[in-house]
Amino acid sequence: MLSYALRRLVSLALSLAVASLVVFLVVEVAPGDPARYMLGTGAQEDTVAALRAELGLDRPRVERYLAWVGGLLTGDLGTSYTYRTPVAQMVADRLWVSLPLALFALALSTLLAFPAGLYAAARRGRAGDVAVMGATQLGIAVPNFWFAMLLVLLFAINLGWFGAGGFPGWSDPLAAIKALTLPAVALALPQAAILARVLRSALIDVLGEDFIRTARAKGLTRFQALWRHGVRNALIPVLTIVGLQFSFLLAGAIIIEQVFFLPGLGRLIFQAISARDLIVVESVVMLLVFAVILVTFLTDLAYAWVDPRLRRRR
Amino acid sequence: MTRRLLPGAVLSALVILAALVSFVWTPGDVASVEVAQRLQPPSAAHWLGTDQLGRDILSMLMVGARTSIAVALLAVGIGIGAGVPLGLAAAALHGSWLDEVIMRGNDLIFAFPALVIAILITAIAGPGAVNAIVAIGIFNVPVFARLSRGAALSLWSRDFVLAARLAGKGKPRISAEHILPNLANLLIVQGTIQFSLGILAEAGLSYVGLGAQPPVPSWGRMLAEAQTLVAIAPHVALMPGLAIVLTVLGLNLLGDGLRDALDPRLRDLRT
Amino acid sequence: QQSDLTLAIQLEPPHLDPTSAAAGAIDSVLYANVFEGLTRFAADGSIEPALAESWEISEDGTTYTFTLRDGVTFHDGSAFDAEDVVFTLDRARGEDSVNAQKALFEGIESVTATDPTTVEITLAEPDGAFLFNLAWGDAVMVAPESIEDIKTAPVGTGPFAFERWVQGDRVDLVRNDAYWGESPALETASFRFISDPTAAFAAMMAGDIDVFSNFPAPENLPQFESDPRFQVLMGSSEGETILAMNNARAPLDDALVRQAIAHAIDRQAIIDGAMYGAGTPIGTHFAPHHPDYVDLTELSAHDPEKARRLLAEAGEEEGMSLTLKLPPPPYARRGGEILAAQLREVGIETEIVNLEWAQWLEEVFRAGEFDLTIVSHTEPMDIGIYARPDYYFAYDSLAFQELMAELSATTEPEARSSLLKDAQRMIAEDYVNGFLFQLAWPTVADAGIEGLWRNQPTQANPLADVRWRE
Amino acid sequence: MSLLAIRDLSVTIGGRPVLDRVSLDLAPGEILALTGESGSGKSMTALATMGLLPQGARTEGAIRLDGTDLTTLPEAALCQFRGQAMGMVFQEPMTALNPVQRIGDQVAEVLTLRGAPRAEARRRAADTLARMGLDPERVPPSRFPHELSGGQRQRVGIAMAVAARPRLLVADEPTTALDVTTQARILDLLVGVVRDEGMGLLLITHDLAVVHGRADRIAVMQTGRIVEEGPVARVFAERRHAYTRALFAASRHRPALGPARTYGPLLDVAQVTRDYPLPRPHPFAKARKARALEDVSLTIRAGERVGLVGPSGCGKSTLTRAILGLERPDAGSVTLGGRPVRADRRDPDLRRRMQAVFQDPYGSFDPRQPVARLVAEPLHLLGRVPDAPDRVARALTAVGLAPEDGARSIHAFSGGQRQRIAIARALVTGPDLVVFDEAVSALDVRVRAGILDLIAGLSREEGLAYLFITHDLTVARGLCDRIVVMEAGRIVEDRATEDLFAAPAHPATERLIAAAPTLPAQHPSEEERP
Ligand SMILES: Nc1ncnc2c1ncn2[C@@H]1O[C@H](COP(=O)(O)OP(=O)(O)OP(=O)(O)O)[C@@H](O)[C@H]1O
Ligand SMILES: Nc1ncnc2c1ncn2[C@@H]1O[C@H](COP(=O)(O)OP(=O)(O)OP(=O)(O)O)[C@@H](O)[C@H]1O
Ligand SMILES: [Mg+2]
Ligand SMILES: [Mg+2]
Repeated sequence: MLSYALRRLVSLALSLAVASLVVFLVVEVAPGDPARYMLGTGAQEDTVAALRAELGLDRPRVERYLAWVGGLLTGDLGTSYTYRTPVAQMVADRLWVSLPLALFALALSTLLAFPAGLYAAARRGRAGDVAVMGATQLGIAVPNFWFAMLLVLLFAINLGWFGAGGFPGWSDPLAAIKALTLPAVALALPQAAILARVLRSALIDVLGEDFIRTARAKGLTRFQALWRHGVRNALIPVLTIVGLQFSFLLAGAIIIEQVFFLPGLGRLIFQAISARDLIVVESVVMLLVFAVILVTFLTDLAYAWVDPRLRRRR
Repeated sequence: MTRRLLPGAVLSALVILAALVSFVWTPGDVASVEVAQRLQPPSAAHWLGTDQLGRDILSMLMVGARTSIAVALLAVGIGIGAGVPLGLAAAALHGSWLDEVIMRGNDLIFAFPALVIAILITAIAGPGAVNAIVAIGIFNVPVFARLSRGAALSLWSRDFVLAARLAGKGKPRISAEHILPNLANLLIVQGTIQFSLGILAEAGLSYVGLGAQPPVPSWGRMLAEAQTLVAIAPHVALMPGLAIVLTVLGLNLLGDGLRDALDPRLRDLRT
Repeated sequence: QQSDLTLAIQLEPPHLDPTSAAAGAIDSVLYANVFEGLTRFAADGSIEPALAESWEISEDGTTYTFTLRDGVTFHDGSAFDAEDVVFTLDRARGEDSVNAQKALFEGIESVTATDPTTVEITLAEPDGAFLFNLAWGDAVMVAPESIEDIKTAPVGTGPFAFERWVQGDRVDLVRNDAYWGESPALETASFRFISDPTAAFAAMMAGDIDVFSNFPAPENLPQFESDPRFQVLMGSSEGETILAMNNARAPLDDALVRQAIAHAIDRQAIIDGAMYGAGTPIGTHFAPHHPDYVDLTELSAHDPEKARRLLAEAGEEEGMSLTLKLPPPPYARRGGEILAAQLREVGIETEIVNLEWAQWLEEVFRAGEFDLTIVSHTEPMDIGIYARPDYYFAYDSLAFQELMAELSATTEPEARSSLLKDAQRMIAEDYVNGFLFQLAWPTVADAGIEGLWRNQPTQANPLADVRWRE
Repeated sequence: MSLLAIRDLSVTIGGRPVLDRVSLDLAPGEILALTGESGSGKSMTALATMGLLPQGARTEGAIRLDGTDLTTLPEAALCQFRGQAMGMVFQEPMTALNPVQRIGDQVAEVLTLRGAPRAEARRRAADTLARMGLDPERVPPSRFPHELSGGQRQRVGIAMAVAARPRLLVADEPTTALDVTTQARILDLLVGVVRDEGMGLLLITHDLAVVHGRADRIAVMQTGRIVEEGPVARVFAERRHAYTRALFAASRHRPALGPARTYGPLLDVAQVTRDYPLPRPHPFAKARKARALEDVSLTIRAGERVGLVGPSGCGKSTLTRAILGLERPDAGSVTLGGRPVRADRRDPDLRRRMQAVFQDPYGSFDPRQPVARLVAEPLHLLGRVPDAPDRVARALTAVGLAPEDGARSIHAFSGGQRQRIAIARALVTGPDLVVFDEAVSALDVRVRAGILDLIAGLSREEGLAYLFITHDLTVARGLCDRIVVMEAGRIVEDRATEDLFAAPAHPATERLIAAAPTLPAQHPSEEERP
């Protein structure tokens, strides 16, 4: 178990190194100059040069890469070209929106998916199953930005139950949660649909296993067998999906953040890319990559917790 | 054809048919802008009405289907074309450094936030259908690599592969002759699923302006451009949304149906 | 009596220093609210005294002596005096200045503080636009003590003080009780940033915001107009929206071809189709609300027949293929699509290339790699760009350059006016660019609010006079 | 009054008849053996009794436990019977346990379900496991199933079935996957429980030798029907039904081997050692190894017929892989006709001369290719073969199939036919040596007899040399001139067959011979030993 964790850590470090190079190159190759973007159409060439010098953009690429990576290693993400504030600070601010949103959406999707998946698996092939699975197909097929728009139309404009967007900050937790509700629902529903399907098919696979029949021979009812012996065995594929979804929710909410004008990480990247705020893009992408790799790592550890057979191997 | 395959197959066939027909005929001209004709509700002349520039929505949808299908299909093609050989190689050389590199590379691609990378790609190369294909395709590669590696690994431990090795066949040849054909069902099923995801992804990219560029119609962009019109001309926003939903739904149902029809384990259970 | 206001604009400022970035969003939030200059724009576009109470201009027009307002303090409590003016202007024109409009200060020879309330500015040669230049957001007064943190914590002299910036969400301002002028009615104001048009509509409808300055979805304006809860102020901006042509590149270096394109354009269709009717057609590069504007739209009236004829005359009856590079705003993207269709009518094929701003600046604006592009020039009174042969559309006319030199040297209003009219005519007759329309500036507001600027002589949302009706 | 009374039980699954008017009786303290060939409906009878038939099954007739008809009970009431009144041991020990739950908890669940307090359930579960021979010192109840061997798992399954002291125990082939030694121990254990506690046992097996000496009565099934039923001694003696007789004949079948003829040396295995790395207990520990083969040497002469036997896990398959060049040994060498067999080098000529047939008749064919192509697969070793179709046809004929069968898909063949096709594939290149790795273990006794005849015939007619690997000494005895016995990775005995049986020299050999279940000879009275 420990050696497995160690090996994983080494490959994690290697992955991060490769990722940093890829991120840096990709971002640097993008045409467009942050200084010129800042100064607009009225600027003179010497002004642009002055700003480039001020931002350190006139240094060679290799030097800037090394400086950036060095900074990352010491926990310094650099200073934004446009905002002129430390990237770490900006990311921290945005995380206070993105992280709760992701967790909220994840919780919602899990809460929806579990009963739905269990129910459908238990009633496999009957009307209830067909109805739930039909609903999940629809949930997957509806683009979430479209769904978000419908939510806003209904709940913000027509009913007035929620604001149309924005985020008031955590000073008033209730208002903050309220502001995150519609976005979380918009994000959660497709995810829940996917999760419910995965759970159902994993459960059905497990239900075909011999040990479920053994459990039934002990005198457990169909549902008891499903609940006590099926769920945990079906958890591995479900965990994989949950892990992937969390990573997706953290960064992939860009469009939803746009629709609800939330000051989240996704929109930060979006703005930073269009402003060619290279350092912000690089650092935030790196951070996200790190988060995903970490989540994958944790998911793997969780596998071992769920399935004792995986504790020894590898 | 099984009962469950039918709705999905019919829906998908309709969309593909619409796309094909659009090559030779559309009810209206998608390039003609007639501002005076804009935002007309559905009528005999324009079955689904006209959009904000007075173009026939049905025609736009038909040609847009072409875009969606082409982008998604090519993206899946990239995924299969690159992912399957990688997965097969990794499985054939299971435990070697190549396997490790391929799998870690896969993890790494998975670790990048997809939409962000798509945005970056279009920032480098400019937006457009080709770049959307590349962006979506890249993220299909690990999906197929992983899938084919996993399935191939279990096939490699099967006796018939052992028999082929005893027959003196090399790893590449066994991969091509025995492993790949046995993966076909799996790939078809996953292919349909990725295809539908590709259509959603293309719509999402076009929605933020990174997909196919005007004047080429695209469902996602139609949806984005019509969003503010919901209150004035709901049909303009509704139609592309419905087109996406129905297409993705159709493909997903088709994928499910195919899984049932092709997976012998499930087939046996049903009889 | 409500005394707080939430005002939304589309873009978030990159930072909060109006003197070191071009972003209009900075001025939208801070101009005349937090920062003030020696002079300032009034709602009607005229120049009025601000921190300078009065001024005198020497006979030869090269020395300006400003008398500063007495007892003005910055929000941090420090006094505003002549030294601050010297600091501000020297910083803006200095060697390593990163002022986005450094050209505004180019003519300044020296700035000296004669006493705490008197500043003397010497110009190299007379400049009829100097007072106008000083009213720009890029010329607002800043203090040396607070310059370090100006990008995140701006300190100015205006009626409102900066309170907080929640990045990605909003900037909050509070009333400056020590303001030298009349105390504003509002106690607090919050600027929010909503770029998505649908979100803008939803936020307005849901009552999340009170005012949306430059509402991004003109198609929804009729709905607000017919709703008694709202008022719509249809104003004009300084944005001349043009189809810029690369005058240096064949075939657009041929005036006949440019003229043909000009006649192929149906302005009204573009205004209706792209902006849902919001916008005023222009026939030259000049704001129609300006007193010196000349309506030259007839020079380039929509006439596809004539366009085709002109093309034939230019030897281009084969038809041609041009790139049309479009920056992100809807006027460009939507307008471009319509324009492409109109050009196709007369046999000109266009390849549309959508670009981000950063790319547009790099490719089109700096490198001049384009045939056609659509862009709105939002700087006030910027006809002078046609005198710069190195400018991206590469119009190189000696006659026009001389005209502009003469204009600079002229301070007498009558003469300036006539020169400006000549200039408008000259570029219209040379068909330098396709002149499309003046960008409208629609403001949607709660019906109970008054005192908002209708027009945008410069990009700004001054809140000093804004109040809720009883 | 009987404990279990099944009356005219008919079952159809998806419309296909599976059981046809089956009637059975079982008294308390009695052991009823249910036998018959694969697919005859033994498991279905058991599952019907437990009320656990697969989905889509329809039942007619009555199953009475202590007079209560289980077929009419609602599901909720049935749950009360399962575990409490009747327990079941399932056919597959490897998959019948929940992989993510500790074995103690799985046994205890039977008891907590009946309302026993958790602590007490734990204690009783531990007791039961200990009684099944799972020493708490060596195999504590806190283990997970994957940490047990097959036989140990089987015993956990039995513990679960008997923990609540049911009155009826249904044991479905409880020993199929086990070696003979373990099999005998488990069976004796079950018999012990029945005798001690007065439980009724329905013992399902296809192995007549297992029945002999343990069961009180026997029922023989064929295609869903009971064809003969009665006390073991009488059925064994009378064999009234033709099918029973066929079963007996097949069980004691010995192929006609013909005289041994050998030529020159062929295969030479010299001092082969193979280690498997074990997981390290902690990252800085020295890497540990498990030795699967130690210094194994073996020679086979052309035309020679050699058997390789040994208990489960002794290294038979590992040795096979080394001989076939599928895996590299850590030390030692393998040569065929003087040429080294190497895993990392392709040597078509060598491959041509040595072929193999594996255990699983279902898994050893690519399901997507027609039989002719499957059989032709090794032909490419010969370079371009113009008469390939001919050769395939000859190979098919040689194994008793028609050349036309080549066009059919592998799905269309039964297990025995598939194994014939596998042999055809092995023969198509005209090899000198064929390795049979457990090639008949998965087959039904009657099918097995046919294959054994086929192998013997090939040896007689073609002079084929083979290495026949099995854990069943009796089978090896009928087919081999010489038998090699392995234990724990070493060869412990290597002698001519008859010598070996006459005077086993090594205790391992003795154990194998002793544990092998044997059928009584022609008359049950003659040879009565368990
Ligand atoms: N789940 C199922 N669905 C449909 N038919 C089945 C199913 N399981 C078994 N059968 C069929 O029922 C018949 C009896 O099978 P059963 O498992 O009882 O045989 P068995 O005597 O136990 O054989 P074995 O010795 O191989 O275990 C066979 O023809 C088999 O194909
Ligand atoms: N991949 C492996 N890793 C570690 N140990 C292994 C591996 N394969 C086999 N072994 C061990 O090597 C020994 C010999 O295994 P092998 O498969 O050769 O036995 P066998 O005689 O064929 O047994 P059976 O009759 O059960 O098939 C066993 O103790 C087994 O646990
Ligand atoms: Mg069975
Ligand atoms: Mg073995």
